[in-house]
Amino acid sequence: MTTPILETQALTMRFGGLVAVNNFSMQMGDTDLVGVIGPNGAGKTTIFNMITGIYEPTEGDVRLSGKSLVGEQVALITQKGIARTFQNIRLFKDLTVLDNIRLAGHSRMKYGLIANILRTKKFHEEESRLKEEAIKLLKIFKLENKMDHLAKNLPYGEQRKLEIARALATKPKVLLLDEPAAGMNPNETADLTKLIKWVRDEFQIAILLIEHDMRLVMEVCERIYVVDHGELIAHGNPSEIQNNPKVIEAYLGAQSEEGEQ
Amino acid sequence: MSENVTYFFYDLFQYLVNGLAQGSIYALIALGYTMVYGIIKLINFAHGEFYMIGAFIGFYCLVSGMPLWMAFPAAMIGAGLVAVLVEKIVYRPIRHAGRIPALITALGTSLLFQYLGQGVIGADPKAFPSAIAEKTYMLGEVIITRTQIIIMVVTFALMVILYWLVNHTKTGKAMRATSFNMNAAELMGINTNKIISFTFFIGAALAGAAGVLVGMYYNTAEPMMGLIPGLKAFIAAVLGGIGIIPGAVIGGLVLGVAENLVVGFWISTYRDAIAFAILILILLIKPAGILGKNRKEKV
Amino acid sequence: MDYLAHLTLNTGIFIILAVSLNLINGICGQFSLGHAGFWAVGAYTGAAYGVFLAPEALPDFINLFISCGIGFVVAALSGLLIGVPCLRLRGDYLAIATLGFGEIIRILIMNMDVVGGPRGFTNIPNWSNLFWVYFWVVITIVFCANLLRGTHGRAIISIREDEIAADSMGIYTFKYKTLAFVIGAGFAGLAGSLFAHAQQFLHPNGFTFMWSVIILLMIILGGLGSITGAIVGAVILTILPEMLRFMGETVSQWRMVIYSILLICLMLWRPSGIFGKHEFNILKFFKKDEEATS
Amino acid sequence: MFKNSTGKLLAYLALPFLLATGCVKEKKTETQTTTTTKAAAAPPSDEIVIGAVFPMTGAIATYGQESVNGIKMALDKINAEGKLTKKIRLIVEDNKGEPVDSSNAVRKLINIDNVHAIIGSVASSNTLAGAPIAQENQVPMMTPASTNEKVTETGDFISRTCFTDNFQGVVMAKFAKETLGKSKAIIIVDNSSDYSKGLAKVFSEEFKNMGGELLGNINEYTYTQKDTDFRSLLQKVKRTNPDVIFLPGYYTEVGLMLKQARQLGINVPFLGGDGWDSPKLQELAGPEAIKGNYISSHFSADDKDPQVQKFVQEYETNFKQKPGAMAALGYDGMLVMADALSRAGELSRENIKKAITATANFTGITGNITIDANRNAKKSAVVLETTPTGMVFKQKVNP
Repeated sequence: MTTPILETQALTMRFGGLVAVNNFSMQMGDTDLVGVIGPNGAGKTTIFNMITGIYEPTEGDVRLSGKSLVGEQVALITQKGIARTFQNIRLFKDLTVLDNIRLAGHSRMKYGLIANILRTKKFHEEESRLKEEAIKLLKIFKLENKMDHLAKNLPYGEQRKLEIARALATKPKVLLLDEPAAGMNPNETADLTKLIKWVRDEFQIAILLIEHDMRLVMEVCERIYVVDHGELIAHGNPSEIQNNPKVIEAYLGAQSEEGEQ
Repeated sequence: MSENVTYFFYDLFQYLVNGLAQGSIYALIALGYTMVYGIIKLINFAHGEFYMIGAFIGFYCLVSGMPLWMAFPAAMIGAGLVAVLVEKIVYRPIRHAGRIPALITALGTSLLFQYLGQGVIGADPKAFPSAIAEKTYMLGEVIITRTQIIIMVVTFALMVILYWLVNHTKTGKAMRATSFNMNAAELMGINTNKIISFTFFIGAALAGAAGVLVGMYYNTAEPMMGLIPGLKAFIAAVLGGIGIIPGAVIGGLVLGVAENLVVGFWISTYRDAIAFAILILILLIKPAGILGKNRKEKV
Repeated sequence: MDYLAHLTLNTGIFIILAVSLNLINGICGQFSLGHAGFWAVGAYTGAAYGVFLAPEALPDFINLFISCGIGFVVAALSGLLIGVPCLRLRGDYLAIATLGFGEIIRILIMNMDVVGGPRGFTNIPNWSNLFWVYFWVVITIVFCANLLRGTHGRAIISIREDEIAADSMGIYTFKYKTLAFVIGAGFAGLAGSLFAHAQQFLHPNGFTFMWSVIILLMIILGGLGSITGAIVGAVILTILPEMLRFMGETVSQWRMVIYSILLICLMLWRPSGIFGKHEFNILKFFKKDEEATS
Repeated sequence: MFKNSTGKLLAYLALPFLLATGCVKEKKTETQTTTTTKAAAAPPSDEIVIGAVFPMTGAIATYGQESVNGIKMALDKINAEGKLTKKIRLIVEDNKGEPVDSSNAVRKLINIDNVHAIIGSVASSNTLAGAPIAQENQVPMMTPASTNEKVTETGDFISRTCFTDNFQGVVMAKFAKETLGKSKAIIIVDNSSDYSKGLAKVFSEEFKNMGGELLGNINEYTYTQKDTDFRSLLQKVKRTNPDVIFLPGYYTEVGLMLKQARQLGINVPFLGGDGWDSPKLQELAGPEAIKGNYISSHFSADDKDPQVQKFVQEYETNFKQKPGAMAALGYDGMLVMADALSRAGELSRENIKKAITATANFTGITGNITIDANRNAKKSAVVLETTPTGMVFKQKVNP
């Protein structure tokens, strides 16, 4: 196996006495589509926050193509190639759809503050390049006609698409999706399933997905990690996971033991 | 050599006595800040003015011949009622709008009381009638005046009552519940609006008490008197751990003593600057204050 | 300089102060209550250059230029010195910390006898005139307007919108918060030295926390986050008190009461101020035009 | 370098402003060619307009209100006597005790009301803010109460009818050394007031010249305006056990400090300047603490001189409280101004200025006033003793 694009080793997070995540290890290839599932409070979002640098792990390591990310600033981790969406959509509500996308491209802009003020030739070149890229991306997501709308005025489904588009605008190597299907009705979820697969193929990037919607996970993910009370309890492809006793027990509670008595 | 050493200790005790007296007053005002912040996360800029209003109610009661034991509660209740009114009319409608609009409204209310006071009562300092005969007691070389003792005793008594009220009564339990989680408290059937006005009432009553005590201690009152002590009391509340009731007391006493030591052993010109420096240091090093725990912001 | 010209000049100085505070509070969303502190730093350093260092040979407007430059740089540095520690704080804590620093600056100046301390700083050369004040007013406005329509400006705005999301989009939010704070402080310093050379006399009590609140009121009245709002707010709240002066003694006595009522009513009924977040259509008309060309 | 978009924006925004400043600039440059000072529009000829700039609100509001009471009483007397051909119209502007408002008020009085002359203000820092503007517009400005040296150094149009800190400081230093026979003095300074610092400096130099010993340096024992707790400061002072304490502050803080000092067992006499002189002092300090202290001031309410007693009665009937020094100074200031107006002949500002400077031994209730070459008043001061019932006349000291 070549060096994985994203890898965590014995990742652990303690808040005071509470162990939120204990010894979580996983690997992802360049274009893998992997899911992380588990009951509420299992520590999934904490894992996400450790990978993206919002929390610094108490122990263990996070590596992007072999290089450790622990202790780096969130912004630098994003620039290195890990983009994310949020469970409760965090768009720049009062800014236009176009500005939301343009902001994601900020770190790659090549003109300084003075050029920004004096609006030099370099400024205009860079701005028009950024704008074209943004419009191209919006076309792909069929949002280009809503370019000047404020983000908060978009319908829920389109806001979710915009958030994914914005994450992609940072040109990531790995895209982290935090419960993208939350609050979606069945056919919206169906569109989302197609969209996620299509994004992985179109942009040739790895996608790590946290999700509760089993149909989406089983349909989309090639490999799945199952986490319960901060511990990794199972790992494998969708069919293995579906009939793994530990997974069922974690999800359905102690029913299977009663069954045995 | 020994003579300087004894002088040093006498001075030190004298500064401690002065510091504890001044600190008690800061603590009484700081309690109001901490309780209000604990409940609705609002830095009540106008709290210093409730202290001023309490002082003037006490002043006018004493001038009209009312004895101290009547003027004192009158000032507390009066300041408390003003606070309830302010909360109902000004703070309640703005509460949902977030912390900055609430802070700005509090700022506006504070200015309103200061300049209204100056317009109505007049800017010149009023001489507070000395309600009780002043007597000084000697502890070796250290001098303690009767007012200082009264301040410390009354402050201690009020804190004991407050501690009992918050921890051993039904309303106290409701107050603590509301400060932990307002929505959950509402679900449990607690009328949070009533609790919030009650908290404002208690906070302002304590500040009113501080106002009368200051009137007796420094025998002066003027409409702008609330500004600096108000800020200092806020520093004390943050020093002790904003939102934590015993923290306000500790913060107040520590700040009072620190100020007097600075004046005593160093030059007094930088006394206020040092108080602000303490505030900024706490905010940076241990924002939760002496008693508080640092809480990570949840994403 | 007669009364009306002086009033117009003062209005210009307060426009610079309001626009620069708007950059910090309105656009970057970092709530500062210490703006008068930077105004004081700029005023006193500019005046100190004017009184002690300025070579007679240089014509007035060059000396004024240098004085404004010094005022800008020193205030910007103090903005950096104060900003870096304070900008880790949030919302109301940041407000109180900046208030604390504003007071510390005033107390330090009060104790500096070389600049007159409590007696005030007298006979500062009278270099400011209407032309130069409004020259800097235009520069400040154009600076902020252009800044906002570029990537660095958008980065500053994103902090106000959602700091965590901005971080996750690869924007160094701390760097841009400090940048906005330093630029805001710098322009306040510039306004300070213009003020010093117009007023010819400075006193520490002229830069109290009250003046930070008044500048804050200007941008709230105009609309937090709108440059045009800051300009309109500054014009109204500089001319209004002088008009009150004509309404006889008693009315001007109640000036501050009127201000505080205005502040409360604004917050209760019109928190977004006159212009809310958007700009006067001159800029919008201009923006549409620009979209079409590039 | 500017793409068309910026050029357009610049034009859009710059145009209105440059136009506005453009026209004003013409007016400015032509005036700039004359000397930097230029006369404002000439005052009206049909009546005499006098501007008054005093702190009617703010920290030292009582001083402002007292001064204006004195001025208005003097005005009634002048108009009643009818010595002047025309009526005097007084315009009072409140500077709120703030330097910035003082300069705005002076500018407004000159350009809008184009007054003949200005009286005011009280605190030296406020007068210093307004004086350059009066000087620049060549409008005579007379302060009845600012004692700081620098005030009249601003220019030839600025004058005063009270003694200066130098004189007051010397009076008290002499009094402490010779009359009271004290030798170990300490000075407590209000470091947020130039009046206090000015007096402290003069007192310390004079006291040392006369062989007295000054304990600690000048700004070692300081406090700021609005302070209320001085116990720790006084404890430090007590430790140096001086035999006299010079406290040149305003009555608001002095009253509290006297009381707290007596409580701490400091029974040494305190000396002060005219900043103590207010009926409020007795109330704040309380009867025991007030005894046995001395101040220099302009005027003593119980001075036996019939003119003074008439003023005191008249003031008490009008304002229901005994007049302090500020009332007396306002009263005398207005009378000196009226006297100058009657001597000025044709009422141009230049003549009024000359007439003021030519004032010689004018007998006012605060003593006999002569304005010297650099427009300070050579006046006698009175030394008063503070007692529970008020200020008692101790001794008169001539310049």
